[in-house]
Amino acid sequence: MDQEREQYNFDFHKENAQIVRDSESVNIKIGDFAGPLDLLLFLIKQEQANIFDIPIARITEKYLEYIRLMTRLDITVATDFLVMAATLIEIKSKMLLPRDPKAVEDEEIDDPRQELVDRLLEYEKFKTAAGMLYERATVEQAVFARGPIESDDNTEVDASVFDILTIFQKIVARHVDEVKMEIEREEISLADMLKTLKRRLFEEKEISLLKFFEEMHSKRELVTAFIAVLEIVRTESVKLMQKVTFGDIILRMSEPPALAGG
Amino acid sequence: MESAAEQKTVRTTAELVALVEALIFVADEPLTAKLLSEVLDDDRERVLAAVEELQREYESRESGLQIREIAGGWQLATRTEFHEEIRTFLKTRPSAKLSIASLETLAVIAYKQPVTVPEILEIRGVQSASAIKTLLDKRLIVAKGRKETVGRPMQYGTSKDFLIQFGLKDLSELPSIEDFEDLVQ
Amino acid sequence: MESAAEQKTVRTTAELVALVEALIFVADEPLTAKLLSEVLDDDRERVLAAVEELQREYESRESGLQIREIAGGWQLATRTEFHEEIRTFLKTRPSAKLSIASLETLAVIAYKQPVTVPEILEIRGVQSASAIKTLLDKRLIVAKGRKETVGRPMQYGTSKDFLIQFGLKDLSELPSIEDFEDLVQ
Repeated sequence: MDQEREQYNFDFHKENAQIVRDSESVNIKIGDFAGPLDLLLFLIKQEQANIFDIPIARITEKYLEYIRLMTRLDITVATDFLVMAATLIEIKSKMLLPRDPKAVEDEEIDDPRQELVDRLLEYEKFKTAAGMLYERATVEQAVFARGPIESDDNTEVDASVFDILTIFQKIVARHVDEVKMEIEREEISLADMLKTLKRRLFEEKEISLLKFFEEMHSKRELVTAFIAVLEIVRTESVKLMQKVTFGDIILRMSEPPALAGG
Repeated sequence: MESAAEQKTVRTTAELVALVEALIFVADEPLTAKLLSEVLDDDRERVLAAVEELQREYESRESGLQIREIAGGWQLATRTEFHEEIRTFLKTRPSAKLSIASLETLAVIAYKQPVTVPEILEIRGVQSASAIKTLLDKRLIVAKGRKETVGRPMQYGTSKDFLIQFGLKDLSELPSIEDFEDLVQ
Repeated sequence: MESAAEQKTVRTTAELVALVEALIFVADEPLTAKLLSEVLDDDRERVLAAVEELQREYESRESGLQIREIAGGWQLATRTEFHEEIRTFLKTRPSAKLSIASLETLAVIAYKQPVTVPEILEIRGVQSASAIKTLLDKRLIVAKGRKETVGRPMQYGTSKDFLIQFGLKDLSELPSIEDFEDLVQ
């Protein structure tokens, strides 16, 4: 059993943001972040910002840039990264709101960034703990248990409840016809999504983001739609409006700027 | 080649003895002098001397183990005097360990209980009689009365020991297919 | 009972040490003091003294092996110094990679156990299902019953294999999670 012990071997301290281009194949890898919090910590360090006073506008911009880069490289962006993007945008907009003068003394408590900072600090502890586990596993690689001896009964396994479930599923699967055709839905590209969004916006003037996202058929499409919205806000005269916090967000064409003397 | 030659002279006898001991320990079959001298890149004579030294050490300190020469090589083994105690020990090993056949049968019984032998046969597609006997012996399953059908076959279910051995409070704690799907989605 | 009592007085310390050595060698996982004293029908204190004596013996003769305390028991294993030669000999088996995501998830489970999937998500900010699946497959974590809350989610904790593979005597040997706070700028 012990001699079956697996060894862990990977570069824990590798440069996260490195983009590796494999010229032999079309395969492009991007240093994967363990999650949105990991990416945020990286950006905060890269920008040499203070975690207790995060420059939200700058970090949000960098964060969205990274997500756009991932999409451009055709990397599926996990929804958790998008949830964080939305959170960042929300915090950013809250910081832009004029402060209630009466609430001046509560300023610290009311800092919209506080919850995020707490989460980042909590997360970083576990990230460090993961590093410690990695070091331990590395040290353990230098110790070997004995080879098999006669009394080891290799036909027996030490089972857990999950093994029982897995085995049960395998047995059931033997009976099920495995020929299940999965109809692959044609995936829509970012360019097509942008075109659709622009046309709709032109025709309807106002689009409910909630409704627009609900029209998407897959997670993948949803991500593309999200990126398209980010793109259009950045490049076109379009405004995002939210009437209540956590409420629906409306995408609206901006009024053309009033020309002086026009 | 240069560095290998250097290494030879650097290694002390004590180090060589310790290395030989570690290699014999991790090997899955008796280690020959030839293989040892190849791996350690050391003279066959020095390796042989190291093995002999190791054998003397184990003998002189009246260890529970011995370096045994077998099939042209050496292996680490328990001393014959202790066979009785070792047999007692091997019997006490936790009985949660099961053969794949027993484990499959146990899985079917756990999820389909109460279930009869013909029903298990139908699901597994193989005879499960000896597996059922093992599971009954290990008290992981119990008879749960007869099924009111042709031949009135005995039905089986999991026991209280099953819950204890797999760390479950009750059967509702068995992971469900849904728990698993959550993990592989 | 009579014969057991007799046996206790008959066995010399040297014999006990040798027996303990043989049993630790035969066992396929770390052997606890409890199991040793049960199998040998000898006092826990005498067994503990025998293990300590054995540890000293291995150290003093600069053996290639060591008696190490791990996962609440003792195990015979090679000394770290020889890992290079051993790996050359074993021809370095393919190494399984544990991703950063899996290591992070394992860290959360180790420190927060018993912990549910949604609780892990809250700390890591990312779905951890596939990492949990990997950790279950590698037997580093186990299901620890359901949490009595909405949906009765499955809870997870670390396994004995976790202690063995990460070289821990028990969970208390893990540094406190608050210690990592100081490292955070």
